[in-house]
Amino acid sequence: MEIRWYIGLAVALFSIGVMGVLTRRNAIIVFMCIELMLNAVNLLLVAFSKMHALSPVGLTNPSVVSNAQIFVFFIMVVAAAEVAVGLAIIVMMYRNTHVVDINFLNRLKN
Amino acid sequence: MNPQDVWITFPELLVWFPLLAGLVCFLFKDNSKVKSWVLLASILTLCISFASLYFSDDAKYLALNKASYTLKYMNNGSFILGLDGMGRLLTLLTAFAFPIIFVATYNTPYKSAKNFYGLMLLAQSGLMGVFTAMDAMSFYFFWELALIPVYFLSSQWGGERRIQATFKFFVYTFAGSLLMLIGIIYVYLHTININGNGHSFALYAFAGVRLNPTEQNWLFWLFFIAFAIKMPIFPFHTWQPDAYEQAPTATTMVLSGIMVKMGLFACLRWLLPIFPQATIKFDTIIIGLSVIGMLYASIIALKQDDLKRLVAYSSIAHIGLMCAGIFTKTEVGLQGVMLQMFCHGINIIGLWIVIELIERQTGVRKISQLGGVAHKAPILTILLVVIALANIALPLTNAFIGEFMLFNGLFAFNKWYAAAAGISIILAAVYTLNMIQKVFYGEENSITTAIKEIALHEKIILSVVVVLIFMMGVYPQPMINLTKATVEALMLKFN
Amino acid sequence: MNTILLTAFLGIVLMMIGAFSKSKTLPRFVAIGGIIVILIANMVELLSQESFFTFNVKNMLTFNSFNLAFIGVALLCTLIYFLLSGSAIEKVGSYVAEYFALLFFVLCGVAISATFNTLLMLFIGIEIISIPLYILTGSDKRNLKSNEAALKYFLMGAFSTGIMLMGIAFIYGGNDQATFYISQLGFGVGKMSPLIAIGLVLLLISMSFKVSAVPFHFWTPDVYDGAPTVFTSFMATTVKAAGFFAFLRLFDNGFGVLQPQWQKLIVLITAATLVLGNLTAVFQQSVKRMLAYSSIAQAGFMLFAVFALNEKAKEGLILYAAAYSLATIGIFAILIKMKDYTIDGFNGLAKKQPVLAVTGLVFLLSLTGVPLTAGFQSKFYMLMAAAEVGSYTWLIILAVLCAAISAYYYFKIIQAIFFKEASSAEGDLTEVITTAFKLMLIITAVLIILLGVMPGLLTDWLYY
Amino acid sequence: MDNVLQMVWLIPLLPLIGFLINGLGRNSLSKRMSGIIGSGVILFSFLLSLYVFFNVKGGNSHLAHYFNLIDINSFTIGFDFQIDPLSSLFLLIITGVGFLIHLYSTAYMHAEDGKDYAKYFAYLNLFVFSMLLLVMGGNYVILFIGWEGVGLCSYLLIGYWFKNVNYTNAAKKAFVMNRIGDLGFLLAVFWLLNKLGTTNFTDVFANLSKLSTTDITGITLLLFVGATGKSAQIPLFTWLPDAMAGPTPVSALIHAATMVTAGIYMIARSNVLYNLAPLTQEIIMWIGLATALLAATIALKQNDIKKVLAYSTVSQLGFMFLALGTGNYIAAVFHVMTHAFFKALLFLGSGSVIHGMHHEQDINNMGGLKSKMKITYITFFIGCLAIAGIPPLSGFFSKDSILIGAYEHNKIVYAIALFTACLTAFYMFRLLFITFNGKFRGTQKQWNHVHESPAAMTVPLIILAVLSAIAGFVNIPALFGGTESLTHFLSPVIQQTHQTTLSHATEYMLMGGAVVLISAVISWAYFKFKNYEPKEETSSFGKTLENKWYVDEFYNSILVKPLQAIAAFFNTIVEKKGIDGMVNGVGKVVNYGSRQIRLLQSGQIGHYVLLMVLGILVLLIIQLFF
Repeated sequence: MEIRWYIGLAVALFSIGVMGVLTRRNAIIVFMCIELMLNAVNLLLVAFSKMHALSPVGLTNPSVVSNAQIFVFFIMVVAAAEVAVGLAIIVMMYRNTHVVDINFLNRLKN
Repeated sequence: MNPQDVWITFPELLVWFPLLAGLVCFLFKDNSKVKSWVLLASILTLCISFASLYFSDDAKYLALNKASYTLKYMNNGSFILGLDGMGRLLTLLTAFAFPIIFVATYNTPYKSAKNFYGLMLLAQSGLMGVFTAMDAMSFYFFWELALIPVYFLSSQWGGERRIQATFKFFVYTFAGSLLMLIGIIYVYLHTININGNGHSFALYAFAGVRLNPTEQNWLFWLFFIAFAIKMPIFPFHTWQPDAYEQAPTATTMVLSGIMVKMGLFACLRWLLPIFPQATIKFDTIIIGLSVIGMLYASIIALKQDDLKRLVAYSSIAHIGLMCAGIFTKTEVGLQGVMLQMFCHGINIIGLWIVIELIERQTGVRKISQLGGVAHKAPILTILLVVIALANIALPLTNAFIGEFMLFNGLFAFNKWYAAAAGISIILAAVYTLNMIQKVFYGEENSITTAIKEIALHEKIILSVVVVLIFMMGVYPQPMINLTKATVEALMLKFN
Repeated sequence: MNTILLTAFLGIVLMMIGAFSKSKTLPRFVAIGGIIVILIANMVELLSQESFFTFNVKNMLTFNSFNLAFIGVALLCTLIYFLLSGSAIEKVGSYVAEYFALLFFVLCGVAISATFNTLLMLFIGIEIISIPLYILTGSDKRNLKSNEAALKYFLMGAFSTGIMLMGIAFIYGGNDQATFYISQLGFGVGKMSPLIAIGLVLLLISMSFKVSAVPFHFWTPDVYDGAPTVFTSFMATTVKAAGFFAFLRLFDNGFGVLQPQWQKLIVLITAATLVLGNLTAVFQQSVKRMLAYSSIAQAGFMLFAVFALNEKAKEGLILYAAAYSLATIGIFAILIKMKDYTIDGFNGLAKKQPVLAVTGLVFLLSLTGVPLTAGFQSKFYMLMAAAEVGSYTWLIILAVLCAAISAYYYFKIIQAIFFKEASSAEGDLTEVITTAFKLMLIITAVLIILLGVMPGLLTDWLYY
Repeated sequence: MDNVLQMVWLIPLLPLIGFLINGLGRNSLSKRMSGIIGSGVILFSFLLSLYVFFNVKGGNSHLAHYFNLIDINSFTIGFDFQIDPLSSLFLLIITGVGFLIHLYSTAYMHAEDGKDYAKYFAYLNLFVFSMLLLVMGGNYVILFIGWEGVGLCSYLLIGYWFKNVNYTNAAKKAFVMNRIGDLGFLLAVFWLLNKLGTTNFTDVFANLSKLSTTDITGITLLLFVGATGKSAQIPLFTWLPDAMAGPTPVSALIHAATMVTAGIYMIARSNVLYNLAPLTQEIIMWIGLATALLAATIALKQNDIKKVLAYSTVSQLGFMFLALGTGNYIAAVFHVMTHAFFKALLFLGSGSVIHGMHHEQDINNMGGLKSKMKITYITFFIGCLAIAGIPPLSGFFSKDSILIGAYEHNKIVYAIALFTACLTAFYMFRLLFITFNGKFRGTQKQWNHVHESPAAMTVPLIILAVLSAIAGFVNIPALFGGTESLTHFLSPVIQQTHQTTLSHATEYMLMGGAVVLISAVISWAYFKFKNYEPKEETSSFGKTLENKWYVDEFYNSILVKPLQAIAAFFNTIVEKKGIDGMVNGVGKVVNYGSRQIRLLQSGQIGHYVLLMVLGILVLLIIQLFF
């Protein structure tokens, strides 16, 4: 299958994530949408790595192919870290104001 | 006296000595001693300045009498101070002005006087720097640094609306000088260093820079706007009456006596040498502006009731004439400017002193509220009349010589401009005599009955001013000779 | 290398202290001591060009004098920050050691993002900077503003991370070297492929977000305003500088050859940042928030470095980072001591606290860019760098006009400090001021003036 | 020969010294002392002037260069004196008449207290100094220095009683109007400098060939503008009548004998220049004539004794300019001299009257004074005869030569001039009769006070009377077998364009006619006014004359009021609202923009992200499609 389909898919996922961030009001869902964006990236990276595996560079020196896949792992790790911090923040928020609706976050403005 | 065989040169002394003296002021404990200290310091500065007249052999445009530091870590590599004829003239003016100011305001009480006088001396140092700077970077440094102390003096010790008025003044000039900074950078990028490697901020490099017409045109305006705001000439002048009115009189003297000369000086020192073609291109516009400004300011002065505002507007008119004189690019015009910068400084400081004395005794500056001062203080009146007449350039006073030359240059540039500008002479007579009549003649009223004859040291200082006025009015030649070389060097740019 | 490892190590040490010691002040001294050691170590590395530790980093990090010089600046600023505001950190909450630990992790991230040579390291560095900052922002747990700031920062930060990763992915896919090494992307001067173009724009955007350039700055005012002031001071200075440094290095080493094709974007962003930052700052009543906007405004000037990408720009960025950070840290240190954060809170400070007033004056003048202060020199370098480019003169003129506007709001504080009368004669405006604190302020001010006269003291390190 | 003239610098120096002594020592000096010093110095310079006068006879002139006022590459202006017949003649007039008036003043000003007394003499000496500078100056700049100096002194002396607002107003008016003229003068000087690079009389007149006709016409016209200011010609004459606010001796010295003739001196001095500018001469002639007529008509209806004299002065000056206009310079100078005598005489006489009447100036309250003030009356009578031009008094000769010149130039001009001369006679004798004849119209109390003035005042009167009687003989026209010695005396410096070409018969005819006419007028005046009763003016024309043709009102409405209006407009609208408004406007815009733009920061993450995404899209579009 051609690379452009993967790109299309990844971009679609990414855009869905972005739309989610734009439209949803629940902090947790917004957060999940962001995760969706990250996963779109992961997908794309893997796709590209396969693509490069067939390119002259990849054929001569296969190690470059794995770079992207390693990168994906890093992303996952970092995402996990972010989840930890993020959820903590949301929980803290919830403790103080029993809502997780981001539209109520407007003490700081102007 | 080459810089090689002296450990310190006059330009350095002139800049650093007031700086140190000013910093010392802040260390004083009680405010009474500090007065005598600043007086002493300023007089010493005056002596240095006199010495610089005698002991420095040359008065060339690119002064040989030059102190050049090369600090490794300074971005512009070197830091050049020097004195040419014009520099000597203006440093002399600066050195003259401060003792006069200090004596005249000796009895004026300032709260936390040590800070006041300290800042005054810092301002002096900054001004000296502007007049001795021989490279663009240090010029820009001092150009700004002279402003800061004055800003503080005015905002701290000024009148009712001091904060707004002074801040307007600051932002206005600050914006102008930032534009000039861009100009400096662009010119710098076009310079070729004397020994061929890289660029240089030095004046000679700037004066020798090659720019194509279009560059000259817009760079010219970047510089000129900064200077025009500082002078100020119409229509950039609106900060000035407020600033003069609101500042404490001592500071007003510095502002109007010396600081406004920075703009004119800068035109002569930087603008004309760097952008000769552009100068020729735009002279008509600028002289037009100046002449309009002269008439406009003189007419407005007719309506002023506050003494300070009156003098402020008359000063705008005079500055307009000087600015016009610069852009005539005639020898007589340039000589006139150089001389007139000095004379105007002295005269207007004299006027401010009189106003200060009246205000201190009566607490009012409103012309309409005063009257009949002449009975109470005849000496003051006589001295004022002389100074006022010098201000309207009566013959045998210093201003006559200057304005005679300026108008001459203007006439050589264009008859009609000269004729139009001449009208301001008449108007000047009108508002000045009005002022004299309303304030000093007539019957005294409830306010002015309080006035007493001025103290001895005030008499003396005013007499000094008057004597200067007559000396330079009858025999100005020494001053003219001082700047001859500078003018000739400038003229080379134009033929 | 020294810095990365030592900061990480010290972070862990501090966590341990947090776990095993109840002392409130110990962490601070450890931190200060540690930072000094690290600073020395970094300087040694800079001078000797070799690290204490020798790992094969697979050329993923480069340690040249430029990068190390910047790390030095960052460490120096942090040191001064600790000395000035360290005590304030202890007042934020009960987990003092952890705060310091997190700050050290941030420093570690700074070091990585300053020396990265692959997009992977860039990503990791940025994240190591961001994640602790999310926590620090929210560290004032009972304060709703703090919470809100933390959540906003986190959500938007994560969002920008996503964008950055997308960009990286496209870059990876677009370059036929199939590499993340920015030095090996091997672009020709020709028109870039759509993939590269998209990736580049996305990276540009995510970096702009980190340095809070318009229109990706929206998080900045709220976060800076909501976060505990001490941490705002850190975020607004060292971290932001690090962001700029990464920005510069990425676009210089990575996309330098393509500059003509993306310069116009930078021009747009710069112009927008300058105008919006300065304009919005004018109306602010709270000094804290005003400084947030001023940091955006200053970012506008720093963007000139990315716009110009020449030697002057590099020197200028280092200098700007130092000048801006020092002044901002100083002014924040004073602000922390104030009881009232509004501008009127400063009224009559000169009478009550002359030292604070005068040093504050120096900081503000430096931020305004008045000669003889480092602020002027850095602005001067930036203008010089931009002028050397030759094109886009209007941008430079816009910049100086904005600088004039900036005088407007900085001088509001100066006026309040010096020319306004305090509302009540008795009653202090500030908390107790120790002599040590005053001394530190003076030292900072002197540093600023020193750099103002001899910027070479700093910039020459680049060519060591 | 020169070594005799080496000491000319003493002549102006002495009054200067007098000024300094009186000025600085005004508090310590006794009245007597300051009086002696004040008049003494003038006496000395008078003697010196006499000495000089006899040394320049035979037309040798002396150029003295002292130092350079301005010395630059483009031009040099020296502080030079030039002594030749013309200036020496003026020296005599100034110092001579000046001395008499100083002497007179010692008595006249005696009421003043010491300080002001000394101040008065200081000013007077300063005036003489400047006037001497004016006539001795070797180039136009020095001349101008004196020119403005005398203007200043007149300002100071008119405003001598500075408590009175009207007086100070008059002083201001005088100064400002002079300034208007001075501007013209200055421009002329600049013109010369730019064309010739020098202002020395000798060099200028030597290099006239370098000037184009337009140059010469322009320069001469501008110089004449200066003259109209200083010598009170149309349109700048209105200051002179007001200047009567000053003490009477001042009016006599400055506003009759010397200062106001500076214009004539200056033009006579530049006669070479003017001879090349026929157009200018024509203009000068007509303006002089118009002024003479206008002033004369006004004088007919004035009731202030000094005002009458003031207008007669203006009128006489008009005659002189008429002469200048007809190229009859010598006649003009001649008339300056005679006029100096008889007008000083008349003023001092009126001063004596005023002194006797205790500062009463309205002739309606006088009358029949001759019985009480013999000397004053007689001398005044002589003065009137002289000014009326009755032979053989001085006025006859000078005025006659002017009229002759006019006749040759243009018959109509002659007719008008003659008519004006008749008017002169009429109003002078009206004044005389109303004042001295008839019965006293003031209060009884005043009448008792009236007394003859002290010797210090009458002696100068007598001397001047004698002079104005005989001064005419210095230039008896040829047809009376005279030698025209003045003409010969001045001929080296003045190129008379006008040469008498008339047959003696016509001359006799003209003179005879003039004399007969004037005598008739006088006798008419006698019968009309010997028993004068003041009555309300009825005829509208009479009113117009009484109100000086409403000239002041006219100037007020076309110059002063509009200027004030413009000033107010500039001050309130243009300055505050316009320019300053613009400057502040920038600040306002910034503030407003700030207030609006900060609303972008809504606090809603949703908005933030939305705006960010929009930003992203915009940048992507720009990057990909532009």
